[in-house]
Amino acid sequence: MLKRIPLPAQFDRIIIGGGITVGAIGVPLGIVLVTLVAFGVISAPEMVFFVAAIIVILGALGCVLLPNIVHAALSLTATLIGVAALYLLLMSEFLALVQVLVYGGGVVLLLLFGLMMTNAQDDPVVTDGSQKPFAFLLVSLLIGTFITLLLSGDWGNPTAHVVPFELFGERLFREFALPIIIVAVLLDVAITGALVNVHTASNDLPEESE
Amino acid sequence: MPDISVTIGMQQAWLLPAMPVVAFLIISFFRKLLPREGDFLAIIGMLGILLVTLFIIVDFQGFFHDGEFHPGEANVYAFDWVRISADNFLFLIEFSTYIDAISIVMLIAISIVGLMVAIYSTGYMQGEDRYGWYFAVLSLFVAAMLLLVTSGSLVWMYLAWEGVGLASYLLIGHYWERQSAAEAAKKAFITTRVGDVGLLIGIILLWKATGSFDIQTIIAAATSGQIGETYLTVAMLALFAGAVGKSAQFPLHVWLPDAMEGPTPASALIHAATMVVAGVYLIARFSPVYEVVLVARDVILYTGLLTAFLAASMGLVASDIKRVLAFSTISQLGFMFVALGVGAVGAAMFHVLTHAFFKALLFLGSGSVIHATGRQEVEYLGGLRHKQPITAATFIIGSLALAGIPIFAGFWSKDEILHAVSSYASPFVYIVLAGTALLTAIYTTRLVLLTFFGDPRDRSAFDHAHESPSSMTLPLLLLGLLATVSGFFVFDAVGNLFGFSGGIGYLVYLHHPHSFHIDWAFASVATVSSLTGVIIGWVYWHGGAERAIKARTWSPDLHALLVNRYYLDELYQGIINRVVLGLAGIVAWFDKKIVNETGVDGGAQFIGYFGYRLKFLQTGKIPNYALGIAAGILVLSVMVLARA
Amino acid sequence: MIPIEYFLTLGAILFGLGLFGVLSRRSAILILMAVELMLAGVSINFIAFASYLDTDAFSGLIFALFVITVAAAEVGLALGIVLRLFRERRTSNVDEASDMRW
Amino acid sequence: MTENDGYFLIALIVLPLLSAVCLMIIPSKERTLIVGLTAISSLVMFFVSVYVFMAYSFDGSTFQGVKSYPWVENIGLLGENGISLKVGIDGVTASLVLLTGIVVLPGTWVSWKIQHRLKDFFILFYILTAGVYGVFVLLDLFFWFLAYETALLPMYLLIAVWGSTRKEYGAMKLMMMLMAGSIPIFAAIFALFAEVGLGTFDMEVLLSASKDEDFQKIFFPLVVIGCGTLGAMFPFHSWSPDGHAAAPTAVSMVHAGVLMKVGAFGIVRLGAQMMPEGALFWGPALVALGITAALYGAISALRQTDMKMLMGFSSVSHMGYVFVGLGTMNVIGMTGAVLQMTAHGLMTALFFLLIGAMYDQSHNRDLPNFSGLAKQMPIWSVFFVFASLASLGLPGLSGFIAEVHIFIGAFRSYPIVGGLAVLTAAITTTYLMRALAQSFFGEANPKWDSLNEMTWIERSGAAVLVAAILLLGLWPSPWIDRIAPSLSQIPGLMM
Repeated sequence: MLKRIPLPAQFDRIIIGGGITVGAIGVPLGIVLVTLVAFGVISAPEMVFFVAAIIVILGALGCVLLPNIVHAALSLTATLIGVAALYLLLMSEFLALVQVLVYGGGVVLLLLFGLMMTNAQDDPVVTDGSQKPFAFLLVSLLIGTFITLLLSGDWGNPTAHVVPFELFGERLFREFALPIIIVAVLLDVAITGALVNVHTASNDLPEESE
Repeated sequence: MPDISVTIGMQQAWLLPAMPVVAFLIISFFRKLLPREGDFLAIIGMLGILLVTLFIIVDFQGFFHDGEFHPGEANVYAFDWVRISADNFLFLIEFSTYIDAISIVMLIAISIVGLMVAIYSTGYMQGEDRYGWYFAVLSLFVAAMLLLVTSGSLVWMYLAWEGVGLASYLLIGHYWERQSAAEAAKKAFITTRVGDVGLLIGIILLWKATGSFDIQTIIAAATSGQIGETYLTVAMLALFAGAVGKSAQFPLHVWLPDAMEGPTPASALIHAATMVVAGVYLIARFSPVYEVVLVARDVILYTGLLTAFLAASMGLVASDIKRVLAFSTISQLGFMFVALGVGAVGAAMFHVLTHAFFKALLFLGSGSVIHATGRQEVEYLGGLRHKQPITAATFIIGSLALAGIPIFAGFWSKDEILHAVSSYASPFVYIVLAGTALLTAIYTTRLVLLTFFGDPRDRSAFDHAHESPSSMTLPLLLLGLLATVSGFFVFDAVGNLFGFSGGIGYLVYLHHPHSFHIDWAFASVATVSSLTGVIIGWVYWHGGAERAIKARTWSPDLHALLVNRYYLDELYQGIINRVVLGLAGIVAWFDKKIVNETGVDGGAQFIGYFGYRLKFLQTGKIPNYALGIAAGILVLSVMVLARA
Repeated sequence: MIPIEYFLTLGAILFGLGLFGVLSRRSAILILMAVELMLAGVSINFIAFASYLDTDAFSGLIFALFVITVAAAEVGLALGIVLRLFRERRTSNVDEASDMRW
Repeated sequence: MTENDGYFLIALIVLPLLSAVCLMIIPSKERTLIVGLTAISSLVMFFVSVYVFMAYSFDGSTFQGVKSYPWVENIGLLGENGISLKVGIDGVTASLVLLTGIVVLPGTWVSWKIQHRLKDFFILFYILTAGVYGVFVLLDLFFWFLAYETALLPMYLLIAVWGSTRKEYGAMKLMMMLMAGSIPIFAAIFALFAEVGLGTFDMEVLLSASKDEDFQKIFFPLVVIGCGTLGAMFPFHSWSPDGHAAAPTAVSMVHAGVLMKVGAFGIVRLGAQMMPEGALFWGPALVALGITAALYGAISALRQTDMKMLMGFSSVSHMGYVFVGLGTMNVIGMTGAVLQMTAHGLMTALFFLLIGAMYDQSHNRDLPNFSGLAKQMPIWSVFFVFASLASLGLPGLSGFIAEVHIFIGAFRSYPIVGGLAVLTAAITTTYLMRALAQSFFGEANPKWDSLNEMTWIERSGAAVLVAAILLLGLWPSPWIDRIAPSLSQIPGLMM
């Protein structure tokens, strides 16, 4: 049935590969989490958090490690959707919405367009030594530091609060009216800048394109 | 006369330098507009000086009575030139004039010789380039010289001292188109300047001890024993260094023979009669202090003795008529310093006066010869008495005075010096000095014989020769008269005639007034030695050049030594080339290589090299920079962690 | 209830992974993606603080909103630059765009 | 000097700046207008300088014509009168203001023959002038430093654009050394501000405030090094010969004539007046450095052939006297030092004017290349001989009266140094006389027959300087009467 639909073989592979990955990692994890919830070790919201967190981290790892650029872009989408789920857990539906719309929709789409237009196939071949080991060392130290730092802090025992939609709008458009306008201008400038940047006058095109 | 002397007297001594300064300014700025380029202004200035000098002498007699000199307040004209005052502190440089007998001797010499030279120059310099400029500088020189001998303040005296040096520099270099003249002027200025280092140091040392620049204050303080003897000796020797430079004493005598590159009348005035005796004047001025520091006096004595002998021996072989006279001047200055060295200030000043007349006469005479023949090497002269009778006659008078033949002026003053030496110093000094007098007679005779007698050796020059114009012969005759009679001043009767009871002894030797008298024993010895010299000279040179050449072959080595002036010039040149310029080369090298190229450029290069190595950190790869930023974040967060 | 540390830790890990991506990747577009990860990590922190600690003012939320907006603008502009780079050099490898070196 | 005369002091800063602004408006091709404007403004500056000098009264007050306009106060570290535009002069600056007026006048005149970008030259030149005047009349350390830097910065462009020979090298070296020198000054100024702790940069307050002795001992050397670099003190003199050799005529004149004195003046004002105990402590070191510089510069000059290099080393030597005088810390020596600043300024400005007048025609400054120049350029040679005589300290000219004070001051404390200083004067004679005998006298070299006599403008400029040299040399009391009382107020100064 699937073969009748004229899809590229690559797409096929993604579906199958993704399914196997989700199945191999997601199903045992889900079982473990459900069991933990059932025995009362963790609460239900915590379970949701962990699921989302796993999606986020796996997606992020995929995004930074996968050699295929399209795979990386799709992993990024997974991460962003996971983050949106986390926002819901944090009781901010509006931001979750925005996250999915802007990121999951706009930004990723934009990135994919970029991929297509730059004909970028894979992570380019390293020319003179990778700084990956240094980056790894540095990042591990940094994450370690951050975690030590935040764990050493005394946060009390706060609880999450719902953000009232009306209040949020009130604040956004009254107190933060000026920043909003500035951001609007910024967006405008960014778009104009992007246009100007990408637009090539006929005389400064590279020679091959003539 | 007394009525005028009330209005013009010692109080108006500032007029003396002021008049020639005015002449100098007018001539140097307006000489193109003035008739005869303004030479008459210089002569008018000199006449004015002579007049004022006469008034001052008249005025001066009013302070001279009871065998004592009473300067009083009238003697000093002063205003504050520099004044720094604070609580119980006063630093004062005054302008003041001080006239005493020593100054008056100098004034007489300067005013008379200056006038003669100025008149003579109108003939001698006729038609030359920079005719007016010559007279301007001559006026400048006279102004500085008068300021030098009338100043009561050491700083102003130093100012004038350097001023005469400047005028001398300008006049020696008057024919600067000749490289030799330019070099001679440079040599004269630098050599005297070396001596002036000592003079300035001496002045400052004296100021440090007494807090004053006023000469009389300093003398009073020094003679009263306020200053330590060693300190005073050093200061007085430093002063003497200035005198050595200016008066061309050994070892700084080398500039004077070269100074003959200047116009001959200028040589007569500056390098014979006046400027070179400034050193004698300085030591005489401080003679009361030298009475206290006998070591310094001995230094003066032996310097003078050595100089007198060396210069006389060099004069024996010099071929240039002016150089012979220059060596003679150095030698005679040595005589004066010997006199100062034995404390015979009166004898020294007397010799200054007579020497001024007869040496100026000789120089002007030689100028007349050079003017007529265009040659100045005695080997090429000869027989000129036929062509230039007046010049020859006056020149012979001057030579007789120089040789110390009785009646003529030089005899009396030289005899005084010999007499003083015999009673104050060891017989050795007396013998050397008498020997030098003998040498003097020999070279003087040689000069006269080779120039005016025998056969002419350069026919064209001889044919060309003629007697000089009256503007030149008149001063010669006048000076000839003075060279003959000025010695009689030594007699009490003559002194009394001029209003100085007791003759020149009273005039210049204030502290122990004693009358000059002739000790006939000494006088006859001196006469015999002079006459012997003349006879020896006659025997050798009366026939003309052949014998002269024979004389040269008598001892070639000695001749070469003397002609080369004991190789002192070469020695100095060697020292300057090797030591001074070598040191300068080392310092210049040090500055170029060590300070500049190593220190400054090297520092810059080190930083440049450091930057060159450092620039490779700028890989241009954005991830590398991002890694750096991230590392920075890590460091910052670790710092936050460490705080928390 | 979920403790705030959970969110903060996740935010830190996400930020770190993003940073790792920025530092190790060569393709300009992948670097951009990694930057998005870092921004997401930061946004999680903001929102966690806002909903846990700043219950009255929830400034963090507004900040997160701005972050998202600016990120969108940034991606647009950055892609423009990448495109430009690609046109000039036929590559989007940032290592090869190293004209600004010594 | 009445209080209203303070407006003249402000005018001294404003006039050159105003001229610079006017010049910016004038189109470059209007040469006549530029020349006219600079002629007027330089004359006005000259007369204002003369007026300021004359109006200085001997009523015993330290600073006269004081005018103060607060700018920033009572903010942060700043207290009452924190930073104010304050002007005023004492006897030292009165004579230095006069010097600036005298040097800038002929400096402007001789620059008129510049063909390349005349307008821009004058704009920079007048900004520099404003800086120099500012250093002398400003009484607020903050603005003082601003003026100090303003006086330095245009120098780079002036040399690099209008200079000759190795101009880029000379300009860069000069600029970098002087800028490096201003760092310790900067540090010392703020240290002084902090040490006094009254939150003000007002010099009068800082002068009278008490400062810790150790503080003074630490920061006095910083001031000496910083200001000494600008004053070409050994071993920081290296920019001087190269910089002077490269600079155009007017810039050499103003630089050697005035700007080097800014350095020495900095030592007087920031050093001796602000930190007298430090100056007393370090005085012997300053004297040692000064006499080393004097001898070193003079001996080096013996081997120089480029006229401007010769003058550069000569300046090092003469500035060495200034440091000797300052280091003696007695009123005669210090008065001599300030006199020497003026004397050397006039004399060296004259030298550079003359060398410029010749170099513009011959494009050669090597002494051995010349011979008998007096034949081809008689008036020029007379001026040159005069300048040489002033330089070697001939009595009756400006150099002597300054040097004799320094010698006396040195002899009072350090007789050996005094002797060496007198000896240096003889060495100075030697190198100048050698140059004169070699290049100015002797047979004229026909190669240079094409050289013309100085123009009338140059002659007038030289005449102004000659007149000033003679005036100072023959009648120094107007200067000394102003300088000495101001200096004698320094506490601890030996009389």
